[in-house]
Amino acid sequence: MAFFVEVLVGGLLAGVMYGLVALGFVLIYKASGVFNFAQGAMVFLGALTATGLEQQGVPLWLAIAMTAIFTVVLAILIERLILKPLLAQPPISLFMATLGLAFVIEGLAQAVWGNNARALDLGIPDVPLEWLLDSTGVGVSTFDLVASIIALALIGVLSAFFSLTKTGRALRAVADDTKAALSVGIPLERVLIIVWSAAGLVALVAGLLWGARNGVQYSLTLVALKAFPVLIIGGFSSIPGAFAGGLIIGASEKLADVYIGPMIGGGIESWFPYVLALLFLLVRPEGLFGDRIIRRV
Amino acid sequence: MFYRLSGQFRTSYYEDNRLIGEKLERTVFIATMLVASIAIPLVASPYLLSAVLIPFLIFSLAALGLNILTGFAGQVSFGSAAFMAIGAFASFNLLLRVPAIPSLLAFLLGGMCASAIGVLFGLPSLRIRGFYLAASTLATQFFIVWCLSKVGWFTNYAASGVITVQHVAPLGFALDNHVSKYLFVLVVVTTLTVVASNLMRSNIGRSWMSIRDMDVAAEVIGINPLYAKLTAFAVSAFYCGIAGALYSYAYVSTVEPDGFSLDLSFKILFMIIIGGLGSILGSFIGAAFIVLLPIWLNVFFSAMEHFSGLKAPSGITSNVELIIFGGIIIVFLVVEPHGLARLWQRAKEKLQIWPLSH
Amino acid sequence: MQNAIPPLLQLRGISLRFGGVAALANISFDVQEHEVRAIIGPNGAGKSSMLNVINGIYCPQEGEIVFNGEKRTRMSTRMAAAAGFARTFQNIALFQGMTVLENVVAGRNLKFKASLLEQAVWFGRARREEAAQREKAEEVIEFMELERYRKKVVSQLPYGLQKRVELARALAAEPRILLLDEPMAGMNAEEKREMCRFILNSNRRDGTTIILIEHDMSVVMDISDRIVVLDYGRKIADGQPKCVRDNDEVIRAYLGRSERVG
Amino acid sequence: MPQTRTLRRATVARKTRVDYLKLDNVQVVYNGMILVLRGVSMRVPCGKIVTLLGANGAGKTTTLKAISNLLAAERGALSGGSIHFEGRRVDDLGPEALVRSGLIQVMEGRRCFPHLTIEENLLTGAHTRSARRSELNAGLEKIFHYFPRLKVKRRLSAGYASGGEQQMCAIGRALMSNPRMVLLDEPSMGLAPQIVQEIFAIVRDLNQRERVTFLIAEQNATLALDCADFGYVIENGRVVMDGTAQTLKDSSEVREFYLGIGSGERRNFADLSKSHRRRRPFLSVED
Amino acid sequence: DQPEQYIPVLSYRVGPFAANGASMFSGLIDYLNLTNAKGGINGVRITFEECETEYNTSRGVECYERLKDRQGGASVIETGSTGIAYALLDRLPQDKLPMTTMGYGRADAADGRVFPWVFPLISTYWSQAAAMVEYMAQQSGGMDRLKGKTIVDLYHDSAYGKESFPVLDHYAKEIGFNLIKIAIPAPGIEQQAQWLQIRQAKPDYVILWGFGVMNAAAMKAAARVGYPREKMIGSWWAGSEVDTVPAGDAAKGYLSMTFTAPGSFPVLEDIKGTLYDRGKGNLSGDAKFGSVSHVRGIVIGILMTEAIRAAQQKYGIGRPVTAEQVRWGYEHLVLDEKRLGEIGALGLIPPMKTSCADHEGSGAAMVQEWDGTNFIPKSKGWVAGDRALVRKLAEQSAAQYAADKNITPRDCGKED
Ligand SMILES: Nc1ncnc2c1ncn2[C@@H]1O[C@H](COP(=O)(O)OP(=O)(O)OP(=O)(O)O)[C@@H](O)[C@H]1O
Ligand SMILES: Nc1ncnc2c1ncn2[C@@H]1O[C@H](COP(=O)(O)OP(=O)(O)OP(=O)(O)O)[C@@H](O)[C@H]1O
Ligand SMILES: [Mg+2]
Ligand SMILES: [Mg+2]
Repeated sequence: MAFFVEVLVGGLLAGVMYGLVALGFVLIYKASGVFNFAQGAMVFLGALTATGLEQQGVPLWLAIAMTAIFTVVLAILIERLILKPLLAQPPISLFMATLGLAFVIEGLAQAVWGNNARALDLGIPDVPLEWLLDSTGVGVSTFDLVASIIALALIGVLSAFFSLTKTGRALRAVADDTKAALSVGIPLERVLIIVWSAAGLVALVAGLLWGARNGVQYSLTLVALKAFPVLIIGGFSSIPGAFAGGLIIGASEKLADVYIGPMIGGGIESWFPYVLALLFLLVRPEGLFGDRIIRRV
Repeated sequence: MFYRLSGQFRTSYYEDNRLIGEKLERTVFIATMLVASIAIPLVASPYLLSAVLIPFLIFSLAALGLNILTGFAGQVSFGSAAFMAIGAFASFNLLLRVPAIPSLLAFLLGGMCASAIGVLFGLPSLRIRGFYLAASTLATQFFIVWCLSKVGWFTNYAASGVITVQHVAPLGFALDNHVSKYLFVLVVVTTLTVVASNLMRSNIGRSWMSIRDMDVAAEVIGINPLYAKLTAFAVSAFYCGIAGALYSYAYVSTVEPDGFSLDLSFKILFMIIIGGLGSILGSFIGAAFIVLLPIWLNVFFSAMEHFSGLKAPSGITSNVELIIFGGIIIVFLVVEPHGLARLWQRAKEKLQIWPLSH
Repeated sequence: MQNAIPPLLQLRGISLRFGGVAALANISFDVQEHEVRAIIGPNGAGKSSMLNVINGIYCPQEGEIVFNGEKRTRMSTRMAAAAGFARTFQNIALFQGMTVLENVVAGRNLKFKASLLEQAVWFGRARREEAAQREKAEEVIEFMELERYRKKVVSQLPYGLQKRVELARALAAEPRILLLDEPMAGMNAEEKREMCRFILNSNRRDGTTIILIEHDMSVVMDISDRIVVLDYGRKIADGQPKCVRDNDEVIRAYLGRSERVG
Repeated sequence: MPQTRTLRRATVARKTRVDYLKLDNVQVVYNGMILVLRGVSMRVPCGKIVTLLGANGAGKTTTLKAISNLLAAERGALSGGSIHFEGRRVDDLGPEALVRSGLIQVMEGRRCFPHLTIEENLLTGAHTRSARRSELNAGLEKIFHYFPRLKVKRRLSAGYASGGEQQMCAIGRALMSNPRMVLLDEPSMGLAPQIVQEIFAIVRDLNQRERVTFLIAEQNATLALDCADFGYVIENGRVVMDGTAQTLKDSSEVREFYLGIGSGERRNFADLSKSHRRRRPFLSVED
Repeated sequence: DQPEQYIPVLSYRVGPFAANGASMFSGLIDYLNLTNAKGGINGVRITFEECETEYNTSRGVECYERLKDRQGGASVIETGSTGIAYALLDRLPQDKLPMTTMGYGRADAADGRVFPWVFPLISTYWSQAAAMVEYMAQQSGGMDRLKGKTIVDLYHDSAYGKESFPVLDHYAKEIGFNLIKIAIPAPGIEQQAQWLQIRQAKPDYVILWGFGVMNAAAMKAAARVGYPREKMIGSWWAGSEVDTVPAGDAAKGYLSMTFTAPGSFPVLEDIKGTLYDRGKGNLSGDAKFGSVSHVRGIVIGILMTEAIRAAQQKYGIGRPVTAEQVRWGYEHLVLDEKRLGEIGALGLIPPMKTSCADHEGSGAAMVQEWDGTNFIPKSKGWVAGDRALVRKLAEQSAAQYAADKNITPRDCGKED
């Protein structure tokens, strides 16, 4: 039983980290109905730039701040060079453009910073809290707590932003019908820059936390893979959904790996979350919290 | 100027339904086929045949398969590599376990296996749509690759799950050199391309497209979405399966399940998006783009270094190539978001009215 | 007189709710074969929903549908198609990526019999069928005067023409019952007249039964045989044009005093 | 500061009273190939209502989109001519800037945001206004006053609303921006007769009380001409006729093709005979 | 003009494994440049051309076909990628071109009778697994002491990850230790659950047969559950700076196998002095100089030049040799301590000797430890497992392959 709880808690904490990555996807999807293939590259770029600067002798906090500014600049460039010319085009074309963007970002990041694997130390210890381990036998580290708090804070702020502010409403309008959004005078340019900056900043946060976990290297782009099933379960367009989906995937994936995996040969983590997500979809085709799919004639 | 359609009248619907409508295009097509089947094998270097043209044709076929599903029937899938894997491993096992099975039949049955599994994994599409469906096809991709590598039987209990395919001679035509492999691939791909064009101009093709464009209306005019979607999955998986068999038997010959990774699936998807969704020609153009462009960039940069005598710091060139590749994708999409095939079509239309501008 | 022939389609006590909001409440009416039956009512009255119930897109919570003597609690979309229902939509539901011709031929898809394999090799039945159906489709295209646009992708056609293509697609199916949801919206008088001509031609020449939703009262009054009036889910009148026109409740709920009719 | 800006605008407007909105020889090409407008010139005086008539495919929608600069999103572009609004050249101004300067378009085919509720849809219309919550509420109330049906359905996702409800929502959304000039593309489409009357009453009302200028592309020519001061008729991408509403009403072509009155009386729609003259009555332009 | 010997370099400097690939192929190029700087191989200059494969099979095949016939024909191919190596397997006999797969690829290719063109030099995966067991036995005080112990094999769930199975299974059965295999599906960025399982099993050793980010993630997770890194032994592809640096402090004490010894050797000094100090080094950024991957690349280069040298010895000194002759060279490598000393690589790799039948040459490996900044040798010298066992397994497997593919094995007795 204790072991079960331990695995469960471990899964939930992993889920928080997945949710963090998924959040970046949700932002862009919510604002433009597009699946942003470059999100993984942005996670990589963010973490790499911050550590790269740090290794040049810049203090960590300053490095992070500089990276954040750089992220906004990048968002502006993306808007100018990609999104604006591709205004109101089919989502699949935009999806493809984000792929091109992913290549550019990956190439750029590695050309500038090289392809060394680096360690990133945020100064947050990642060993289980003694007292918690002793009293309950469950290993939760300060790092986990910080990650969870950051994730919750981001989710709270972004949800509020989307549902309460004028810009949030405008974003959803753009995703629904870009041309109509233009016609009512929504400043598409600014709105898109805001979203892509936000997605970039979320990617930076995810990159820093994941980078502190596993080091800063190319494989950070792969954490995006973990976001897929999370997105399906939570719904592509729901911010709290990203969090809930993360928890569900994290917990069930770990439990399945421990309890079902050995029976059928192991390594089921590769597909289990997807199959689980698929089952969820069969019941709710728009995910748990996603926008309802409106089909009306 | 020379590209004129005037003076070509069609006098029957048979004629108007022809595969390639315009006379000029027909001529061009026949010429291309002649060059591809006679001139190229005679003059092309082994490098061109075995490292460029064969993979290009095979990927075109896979892209065509995915285009049937995604471009024509509107069901985005990230699982095409898995169906290629099924085609490859099914053919391998058939040839291994069924005594004296003709290899062509084994390939065909391999494609059919992919088809059957495709139908199975296509079932969720009846309820799930769009990017949700796309993301859920990842389940197919990962599950199948996992299965193939976990169940020893599929790989004939090879220690590490790697299989080396048999030497085959379909219809007595031994696939033991570049030319024979190329010709075989060319014949298969051409045949299947013709079949795909036939499907597209028939009722089933229209059913697929109507499901893609407006599924409610399609149902209202009597199209069975179940049938339309599942046939699309079946045909698409069949094409991918055959492509997978060709990939292993006419191209790399030693394969492992992990070789048919998500990356490959994505690559095929990119081919059809950049080439043009819902365009047969687009599948080929897209495959050419994704397969050939990185090679050209690589060759170009090597030549640049060679001639200029400058040596860029190692690793930089590779990254620059990647950046340029991504940049070109974006530029082409900005010029024509519907893909290269549409760009080509527009160029053609411009030629038709040339020198007038409108 | 009408009692002698049983109606082709009967709707009995249809109720349809969306999460507590009643879009249709206990609606009953019938449709005789070969007649032009209009449904009118204010916006949001439930007219489109009614059509959706008739051809099976919505599933009513209560009531039954009797078609051709057969009773059922709901239609299925495909069964309806097979039984000869064709339809146009209020928000155009054409296949936007296909050409006009393909759209119209797709309207005839139930007439195709060739198997997948035959289609794949483009041989025998598939080839013959394609030409034969194409010929029929061309007749419709010619009739609807769409020849010039035959090979145009519909998404680039102006609104009015798209409406026309949609009607062509429906007519191509040689339907027994044609459900039309505001086929003449966005057209000028002359264009409406043409649409009326197409519709009535089909009605008189081929005996197609027509159920029509339309907000242009002059059109409705001119071409329909009987009219049902819905008002926010209720049926408030049912009868011949002149009776409906003078019905006080209809005037209050829908027409408005100043509407000049005829 | 905002005050001075309005003041300046007002003076500009007064100066250019005659040509509040001015199109000169506007040409539009789609996809770099399809020439749709072949030189459209028109003038909309300040505070007037102008209607735009034309058969299906004549280019009404394209004209309106050219004005509000929404062509780019459909791969269309102005290939010639110029557009002035309030004396300023606006053909390179973004749609957002236009809305800010008071010109808004109601697009053809409803185009509500399906996942937003009716109320949220209306609020997006006020995006360019920096209005306080209470002002917004007042704006909403005004729209609900115009269209009581929307108030009932305010919490419904627009995607589920009926066609007519969506149309009201689209019009209401545009009005939420407090425009000084509105381009209406087929406002009556899909609306019940009573509401159509209502719409034109609103147009007249706004025009008279708030001096809002209107350019209306409308197929219900009877109502449109009743309400308008001037009218333009376009065919095949060219203006083929213009004049005061009364002149147009009196023209036999307009009577026949747009008002449906043949040889002096309204023709019955059940009359199956083809009209003796086919479409494109004014000019026989090449196809 | 100086005679030239051409070697195509199929490298990957972008993509998922760029961090490894970039240093490794720079190492190779550095050594080739060093050789040239010293006048080539008996006066024969080495020319080379690089082609980017992105570790992608299809592109690797293209590079191979593009480069193999250039400049008078390739001498030897080394791809650094299992997938590409497999894809080339069938092409080599036709092109009569030898391929080295140093430390990866098919273990049974060590049987040169069935795989005449493939050289899994120094040590194969199977030798590695055997050496691992041998090392654990040494630490425990004898093979029999392993009996009853628990060993976890945490492996990358791919063909690569399963390479160790035949050998480990064999030992587990023979010695009687408890082998628990736990798969980590790629990419393996999250291993919390697996490490909880490991902690529960209380293994005496954890074998980390990992790849890519999975390795750093494993060390981090081990730290979180408190499993001592000193008891983790990685495979050699889980044993370079790329794997340990990202894990930060968590990597301290971690052990891994290697077929190139860590530390400083004359040949490295030579490269530094001749190339890097003059700005001619191939690495971008000197930080990676002497890193594990870099050194492995250098070793590839050493073996290439030695094979060519051997071939010249037989077929004509100071003249370029054909690929077939290079193969002969690879089959007659004698890198004893004397020769290694001459190259400046004494102790860098185990002494080795190849033959027609034995394409591996050594089969020994070393255990190294990460001290937080550097790898340092841990085992006393080179460790080799049960060579006879590994050879037997390889021969069995190769025979099976020969049967499947209708290959008649060469008769090595008849060749010189
Ligand atoms: N995106 C587009 N691409 C190509 N051609 C287009 C496009 N949009 C419109 N057209 C063409 O432009 C012409 C004018 O269309 P427009 O929509 O302006 O007509 P309209 O007068 O508004 O007609 P309706 O009354 O039917 O709405 C039509 O012939 C149409 O085919
Ligand atoms: N799927 C649905 N979910 C929720 N409400 C719906 C749905 N479909 C229709 N409604 C509601 O039912 C009512 C009737 O809609 P319907 O489309 O039938 O109206 P209508 O009579 O066709 O109106 P119009 O003339 O404006 O087209 C509307 O108020 C609409 O909001
Ligand atoms: Mg309706
Ligand atoms: Mg229009």
